[in-house]
Order: sequence, then structure tokens, then C-alpha cells
Amino acid sequence: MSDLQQLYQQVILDHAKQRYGNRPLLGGTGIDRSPQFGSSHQVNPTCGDEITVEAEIDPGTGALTVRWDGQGCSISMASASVLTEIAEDTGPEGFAAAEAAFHTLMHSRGQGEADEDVLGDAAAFQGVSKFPARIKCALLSWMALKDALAQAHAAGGDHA
Amino acid sequence: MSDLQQLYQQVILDHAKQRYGNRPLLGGTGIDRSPQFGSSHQVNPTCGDEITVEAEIDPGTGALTVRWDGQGCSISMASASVLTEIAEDTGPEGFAAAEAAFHTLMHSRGQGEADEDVLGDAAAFQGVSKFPARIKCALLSWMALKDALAQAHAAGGDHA
Amino acid sequence: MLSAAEVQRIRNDFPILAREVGGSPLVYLDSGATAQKPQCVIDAELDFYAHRNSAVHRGAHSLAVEATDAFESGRTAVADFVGAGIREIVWTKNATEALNVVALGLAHAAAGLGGPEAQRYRIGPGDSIVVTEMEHHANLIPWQQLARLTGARLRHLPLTDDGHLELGDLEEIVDTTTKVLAFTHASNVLGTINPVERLVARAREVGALTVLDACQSVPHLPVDLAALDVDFAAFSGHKMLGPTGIGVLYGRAELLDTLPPVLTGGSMITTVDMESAEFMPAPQRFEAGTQPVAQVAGLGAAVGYLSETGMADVAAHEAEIAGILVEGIDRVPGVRRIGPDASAARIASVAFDVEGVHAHDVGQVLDDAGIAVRVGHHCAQPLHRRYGLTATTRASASVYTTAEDCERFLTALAGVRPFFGVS
Amino acid sequence: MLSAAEVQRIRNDFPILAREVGGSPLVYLDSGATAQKPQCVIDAELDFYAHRNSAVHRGAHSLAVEATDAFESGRTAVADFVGAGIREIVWTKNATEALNVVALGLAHAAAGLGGPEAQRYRIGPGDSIVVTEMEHHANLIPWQQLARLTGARLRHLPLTDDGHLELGDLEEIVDTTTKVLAFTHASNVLGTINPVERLVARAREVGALTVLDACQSVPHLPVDLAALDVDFAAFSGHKMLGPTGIGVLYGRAELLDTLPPVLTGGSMITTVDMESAEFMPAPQRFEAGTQPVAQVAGLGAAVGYLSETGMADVAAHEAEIAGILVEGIDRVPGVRRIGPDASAARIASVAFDVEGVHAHDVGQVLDDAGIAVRVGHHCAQPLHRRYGLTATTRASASVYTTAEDCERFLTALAGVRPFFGVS
Ligand SMILES: Cc1ncc(COP(=O)(O)O)c(C=O)c1O
Ligand SMILES: Cc1ncc(COP(=O)(O)O)c(C=O)c1O
Repeated sequence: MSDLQQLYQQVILDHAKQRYGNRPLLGGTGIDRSPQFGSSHQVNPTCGDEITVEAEIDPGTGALTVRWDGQGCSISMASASVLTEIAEDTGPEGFAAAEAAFHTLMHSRGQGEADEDVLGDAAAFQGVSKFPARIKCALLSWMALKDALAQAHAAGGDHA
Repeated sequence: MSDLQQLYQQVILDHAKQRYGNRPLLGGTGIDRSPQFGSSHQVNPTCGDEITVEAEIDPGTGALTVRWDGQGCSISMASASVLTEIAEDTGPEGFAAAEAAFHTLMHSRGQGEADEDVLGDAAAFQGVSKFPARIKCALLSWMALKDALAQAHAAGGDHA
Repeated sequence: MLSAAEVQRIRNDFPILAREVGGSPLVYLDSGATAQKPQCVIDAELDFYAHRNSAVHRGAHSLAVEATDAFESGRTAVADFVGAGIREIVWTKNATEALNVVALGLAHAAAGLGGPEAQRYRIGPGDSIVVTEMEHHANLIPWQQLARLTGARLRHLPLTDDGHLELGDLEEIVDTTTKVLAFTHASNVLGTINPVERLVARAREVGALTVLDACQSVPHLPVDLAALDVDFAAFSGHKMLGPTGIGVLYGRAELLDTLPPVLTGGSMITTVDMESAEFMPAPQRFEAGTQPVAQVAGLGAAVGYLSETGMADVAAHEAEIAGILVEGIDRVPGVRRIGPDASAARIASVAFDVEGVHAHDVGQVLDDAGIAVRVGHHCAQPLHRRYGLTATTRASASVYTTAEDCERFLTALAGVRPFFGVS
Repeated sequence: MLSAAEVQRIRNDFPILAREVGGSPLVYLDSGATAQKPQCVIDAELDFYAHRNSAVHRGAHSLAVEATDAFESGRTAVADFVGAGIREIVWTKNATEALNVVALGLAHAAAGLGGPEAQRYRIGPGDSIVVTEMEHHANLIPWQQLARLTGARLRHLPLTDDGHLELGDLEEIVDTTTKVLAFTHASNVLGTINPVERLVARAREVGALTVLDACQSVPHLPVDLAALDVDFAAFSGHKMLGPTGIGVLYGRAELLDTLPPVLTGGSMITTVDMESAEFMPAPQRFEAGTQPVAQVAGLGAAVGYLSETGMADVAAHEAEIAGILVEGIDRVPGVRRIGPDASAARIASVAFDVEGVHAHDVGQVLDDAGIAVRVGHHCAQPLHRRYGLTATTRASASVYTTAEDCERFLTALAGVRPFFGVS
């Protein structure tokens, strides 16, 4: 596989099209939402790409719902989609573990081993780490969700 | 003669010590002075050297008196001394001719021929033109007198 | 016009063009961001460091004299190159600093610095500053800051759908309240060359200062700033085959001597005491501290190289390249180009959107074929927003760009949408 | 300590030291103005241009990635060299710009720019700014300008007869009105090394920001800015064996992120529309426009060279040279040295007055013997006035300066008064 094919694995191209979690935001809609809610807007200054990610935790079940909207390259869109899947499947703790692993993987300069158990489809992003200019694209939504979750936890207060 | 000896000819070293025209300024003294009077202060920003030159033209005889004070290197002090001599001997017209010739000589990069008839002792400054950093030193008082004379003529009005 | 053989000879002067990227020979189509350097420019810097490095305008020793010579010859060379006097050329670190020196100099004047001579530069509430919607951020944000600092209003000339300035309301937008009209000579995104004469004429009518962003004209076209009759202009060394770390502010002598300086410090003063300082006339008054001396030597070599090649020939060559790029891009299915046609007066800077594929992904696929283009907003977010985009891909040329470069680029571009399965 | 053989080996790395001036081998004693460059620094710039020149932080293409790498490795190298974090190192064109960025950033904050986070930087009437009487104009005039722009009062710490700061009235001069204390680490004229700890402690007591002019310390001494606990610091590449055209602003991360930027434009913003712009965090917020990228690569090589040599050894070597110069000069009849004795903590920058001979004339005679020294006020007019002088001659050293250089200088110096027939 060439570096380019490693970068644009089929999983990534698929996620860039499906875009799991890319749905209307609650933000200013006035729709009722859980008190454990957070929202984060992130910008990639190089290209003007931006993403808003919302995290909502059900106070009863503890279930996490992720919503996002934004525009960007296939790497950033696929990354947001993959991250939604992981976060909703494994909850805040699973996301935290994946986030740490993903961060390490991205900064491995092509040398990292992706742990599929922790990372799921995000393991396919291993090839991105060979392209320093694209790492920010892959990380943008992860930074946003991390930030949104921190807000949701803080907002939850005692309930958290 | 080495370049250094050409630069510091005996005439120059002598003028640097004698300093013809270096005398108390009329400036703010309250002493009566001719209406045809001008004064110019010039600074060499590189070294902080400065000179003030006064030109006074006798309305009756048209005779020019030059007074100057300042501090600077041997080249600048000698130059002011030489210029006083020329200006007082040959008057404003003689100075104007010498000033033009001196200016040309200074920018000749060591190639110029000094016309002793016009320049008198100032011909000894020919060696300075080989030292670009010192040209400003040699020209400082000439710029000042030129400026002071322009003021004196302007101040003279109809009498000029 | 340069023949293919001449362009080939030119290419041999640029060491980096011998490079491979990912196994393919480099096709460098990012000259609009920064140009490559001929050996003579590299050698001029090297020679300066190895033989005459020393402080300029300060020492009496021989090295200092030689360094000052190199420094001032560079100024003369650049002044001659753009039709300016040597006292009208101020060294800055880049064009951005040059534009800021004007904007912040005006802000200083408005704040009362610069004495009575600077009164004429006073801007305040009720006044306006006009820019255009196609400006690089470097010629937009400094004016936003000036507006903030003075209470003046910032207005702009809009764009037409085909990438020209919309001048229908010129008289309304540039009016008697206008104190500054700042605009780019050529757009770094659209390639458009703006009608300087018409804009300057209108500014003169209302007594506004004109500030020309010449970053994308001076490297590509014969430019005579005196003939253009602008008050100030800015350009960067690195875009005109010169070193990084050096830019130029041009200003009409009469204006430069009274505009308050922004950066202050050594080598720009006559006398200083603990309370206050007197500033030198231009250009020194704007050249505080140790200057990029080796870079001036390099830039002198760069304008020497361009002059020898001949700017008319450079412009003709690049016009041909622009034609190939514009027409070639227009033929690729699913690609939307922004900016004027090949028939318009334009530079060889061509930006486009590939439908269904983000510019980052376009650039990545091209890079894999050894082709370097720029992707993103090219420091022109408002321009992109005007065309409903956040990012584009841009191919831009210089004197060393060949028709083969364009062909390789166009072939690779045609493969982008298929690569991502978009059609 | 470096042995004579080691210094000789070092000298071989500096091509210019092989030069002759007027028939004699060059003795370069003007390193305080600008240092000479080792081949590795020249090569680093050359290598950048010939192999990876391209725009940084902007492109997705391979060249841009390599250029960005070179640029950011330079930042890491410099940060490590002075004990800073990488987000605390801002590139400027020289130290002068760095000092202006702080002073004018505070002026912008005072004018209301920078939003609520910048409120803490507000300075106005009733406040004071304190400098010292030994400052280089670069660390004096920007503060005069800040005082003018804000209505704050500018005060200063005076000097003792033997070239130290007079700190008897420190508590009175740096008082609760003081918002900024700006001072040099080492004097470029006197050679004095100032007591940073004591000055910083006093500034902390009254809540003033500290700004260190580190131009003459970073090239000559091991410096750990975090340990010195200053808020801001400035130094120049060209004085530390690096290229011209590059300087450094250091600022504590927490401060840099909220100080309003001075130069604005491309590459320092997140989002821009026609009315306003959002600025990035430090360091990018202060790096508007294309940066001196090749020069950063060169500066990275320079700090690599200094680190390999070992700054403790550099300092010890230069202390020995300082001793030879100070004691040698003091032995020449009719020469009056200003600044501390050889026994004091000082750098090898030694200024003096030759009675009856103007500094220009002293420098000229030395130059004739191939010896390059600096003459004039060395951008420190108030300091000179303090000692009743307008100009001095200054000999200053660097890592490549030898005892033989000093001997040749001292011999020539002894001949100066006889040459002019003064005794
Ligand atoms: C103590 C000191 N501060 C500031 C400067 C200014 O440095 P630069 O000219 O590189 O901006 C210098 C050097 O000239 C200096 O010696
Ligand atoms: C039109 C235009 N203006 C201004 C600039 C800014 O130039 P620099 O980054 O060299 O300051 C550029 C280049 O980026 C440009 O293309």
C-alpha cells in the first residue's frame, strides 16, 4: 500500500461519506436537553475548517449522545464520524481511553501500533500520522468532544 | 603615503588643533548682530558628534564672519576650521564654489582631483574620500554653513 | 517571451528544482506563497556572511564599510527595480510589517505622536478607510486595527462574480470621508490585476492616501511605483526569488519623512536623552535595530536576476502559463475555478474548488504525484466567503514554471475525483 | 575553559576570520555589535533554500511539511537553549522588534484592544515605567513611546561612577505605581552584568512586569530565563553566531496568550471577516506574515554550535578575554575606561575614551592595523552623557576571540596618541 492509500483507507473514505453523528445541533434550538450538556467549536486556522461538537449525557442512564456539524476534509469528517461511534458505544470512559490512544497514535510519525480493541475504526487513521499537516485535521473533533464532555461533566455538578 | 597618512595629512592635523573660527557663538548671547544672520545645528547620528555654525554678513561691506562650536573627530573639526578660512577669505560666492567642489571631491571614492585654487587647504581632504564612513564627518560643517548662509540671505531680504 | 530552452536554463539556476518528492520530480506550483531561490541569491547571502558580515551604518572599520556598501547597493537595486528613489525604500521583515508600519504609523499620528508635521495624517471618528473584499489578511487586519484605534469606519469595495472589483459604487464608497484607500495590485487567489489608475484617481479626488499591496505584482510584472502614483506600497523578498526575512515598504519621500515610526530603537535616532528622542528622516527612521543585512544582499541579487531576465519577458512567460492553467482547469470535469478568464489581465495564480472533494484532500493527492500546490483560504477568508467557499486549491507560477509542470498538474488533477469515488 | 587549541579549532569554523584587512589578518573585536557566523550556520540557511524552501504552517505538500519541521525544530532548539517552553518563543526580526512588541502591545491594551483578558495590562496616567540609565536605545525609546501614548511616567535607575546600577533608591524608584521594569541583563557598553534577581524581586513586590534585554547575555553566558523568573525577554540571532534578520521575544506563556499583538496579518488568525478578526494563541499571534524561515534554521544551527561548545566554557573563555582587555587597556597611558573592573561579574565588552583623540580617529588608526572595533555612542547616548562623553571606542569579544587578538589591539591602541602627537 502506498502512503496515500494508507492515508485514505476505505474505512476512512466510507466514514467521510456516512458521517455518523453529523446531525442538527441542539445548541440554540430551544429543544429540551439534558442538564449534562456541553458544546465546543474548534477551528483549524490553516484552512478555515471548523467543527462544532455537542455532548449530551442522559442523567438517568448515563448514556452519551454526540452531535456534530462542520466542514472539512475527508480526514476530519471521517474522524468525527468514527469518534461519534466510539463515544456512543463506550461512553465517556471508553472515549477517554480512545482519545489518549488516538492522540499517541497521531503523534507517532507512522511508527505507532494502533490498538483496535480501544480504537475501533479509528485504528484506520494510523496512516495519517505520516502526514504531519493532516494530524490537526484528524484531531480537531476529538479536541472538541473532549472539551464538550468536560463542560457536560461540570454542568452536571452533583449529578455527575 | 599610506591611506591613513593621506587621510590624516599634516594640514588636517594642524587645523584640528588650531580650529580657525571655533569661538563663542552669538546665538542666544544678546549681543548685537547683523540682520543677515543664520545659524545651523547638525548632528552625525552615528557617533553623536554635533556642530553649530553661524554665518553673519555685514550689511555694509558684505563681509562674512563664521563662528562655530561643536565636538567631533579630527576630520570634522579640521573641516570646520578650513571652511571658515575659505568662507571668510572668499565670501559667500567663494564658499559656494568651494562647497560644490568639496562635495564632488568627497564623493569621488579616492579618484577625484582637488582643485587647490578653489579649495585651498580643503584640498588636503582628498584622502577622506577613500573612507566612506568619514565623509559625513568632513561634510557636516559644510552642510551647516550652507544652511546658515541660506538663512542669512533670506533674513537679509532686500538688503541682500 | 522566454523560449522553452531559456526557461530550462533558468531552471538550472534553482537548486531545489532538481529535487524529487515521493519518487517524482518536484512540480512546484506554490510560488504565490513563496518563490524558489536561484543560486546567485543563496550565494549573495553566503558571500556576505563569509566575507563582509558586520554592523552597517555604525562602524568606521573596513568591514563595516563593506557591509554598509552591500546594504545600500541592495537598496539602490530595489529602488531602481520598482521606479523609486533610494530614500523611498524602507526595509521591513516582510510585506505584512510594511503594511502595518503605515497603518500603525497613522494610528500613532492619530494618538498625537509625530509632532505638527504628522497632523496631516490624523484619522478619527467620521473618517473612513476603504479596502477591498479580495484583500489578503495582511492588507485587511491592520486597517481593522486602525479603525478600532481611531474610531474611523472601515468600508470595502465588493467583488463581481467573475473575480473583479465591483466599481459601480466607487464614488459612493470612496467619498470625502475617506482617508486611506488600500488595495492589492494583483489578487493572490483570483489572479485579478486591479485598475490601479482608476482607483488612484478616485483617491486623489477625495484626498485619500493610497496604499498598494504589491506582493503579487512586483515579482511577476514590470512595476513602476512612481508611474502608478501610489503613496505607499508593500512587497516581500521571498516572493520575488529573494530570501525570507526581508520585505519592502515604499513611500513617497515627502510622506515617509513625516509619518511617525512604529518600531523604535537604535540606528533611527539623532539625539536621545532619558525623556525623549529625535528621529532621523526616512528611510532610517523606520529601520530600528539591526537590519536583515545579509537578506538585503540576497534581495539585491534577486532583483538583479529578474532584471537580467527582463520583467517584460517574465510577465509574458507567466501570462502563457496562466493561460495553460486557466484553460486546463476549466476543462477538468467537476472543477469550479474562481477568478477571471485567461483573456483578462491576470497573473498566473489560479484557485479552484473540486466539487465533492475538500481542498486538503486535493492537495494530498497532488502531493503524492510530486506536485506542490497550496490549499486553504490563502489568507483571504472574506474572499472565499464571497464565493461560498472556505477553502480552495491554488496553483501559482513563477519564471521557472513550465508547460510540462502544468500538464503534470492537470493530469493529476483529473485523477482526484475518481480517486475519491466522486463523480 | 577552552584551551588555545580549542579556540583555534573554533576559529577554523568561521570563514571570515581568514580574511585580511588592509594587508593584516583581521582582528575582529566588534562582536558586541554583531557576531561572525560559523560555517554550519551559513550551511543551514543554504540547505534550507536548496532543499526545503516553502511556506510553513500552511501547505499540505511535502516541501511545506519539511519547511515547517525545520522552522519548529529551530524553535525547540532556541527554547531549550534559554530554558523556555516552545510556546514561549516568538520570532521577530531582531531584539528591537521584540521589545517593541511588548511596549506597543501594552499600548494597544491601554487603548482598549485585546478584550477583557488584556485589561490587566492597562497602563495610564499615575502609573510609571522604569528603565535604567545604561539601556541601549532599543530598551529605552519604546518605553518613551509607551509613556507618551498612555500618559504614564518614565523613570530610571541611575548609574554609579564605576558602571553599576545605583540601587540605593530602588525601593523609591520602583514603587507601587510601577507597571513595568525594563532593564538590560548585561550592558553593551560597560560590560556590567546586572543583579537580575534583586530587580525581579522588587518588581514582584510591587506587581510590575519585568522585561529583560538579554541581547548581551544570551550569546555570552548560560541563561535560564525561567530560572531568572522574568516576564519577557528579548535577544537577537545575529549577536549569537546566528543569521541577521531573526530575533526572539520570550514571554511567560500565560502572558503571551493575552497580550494584544502589534503586527497583524496572515497566519496569526483563526477567523476573519471584513469587520474583525480573532487571533491565535502564542506564539503564532505575534508572527504575522511570512516568517524568516531560513534564518530560524540558521539560528537553530547557531544554538546547536554554542551548546556543543558549552556555554559555561564560552563564558569562562570570554571572562579571561575580558580580563586581558580590561587590564591591558588600563595600562595604556591617557586612556580612560568606563565600566567595572576585571574582578566584577562582566562580559567582554570594554569601552574607553582616549584623551585628546576622538573615538572615530582611534577606530581609524586601529582599522589601519586590521583591527575592527566599534566607535560612537553604541546606541547608548544617555549612558555616555552620564560619563561626560559623546562617543567611546569599544572592544568586544566572542567565543572565537584570542589573547593574540587582544595583544594586537593593545599594541595598536598604545600607538594612537603618539600617531596624533598627543601626550
Ligand atoms: C544591549 C542591547 N540591546 C538591544 C540591542 C538591539 O539589538 P538589535 O539591533 O539586534 O535589535 C543591542 C544591539 O545592538 C544591544 O547590545
Ligand atoms: C497579496 C498578498 N499580500 C500580502 C501578503 C503577505 O506577505 P508576507 O507574508 O510576505 O508578509 C501576501 C503573501 O502571503 C500576498 O499574497
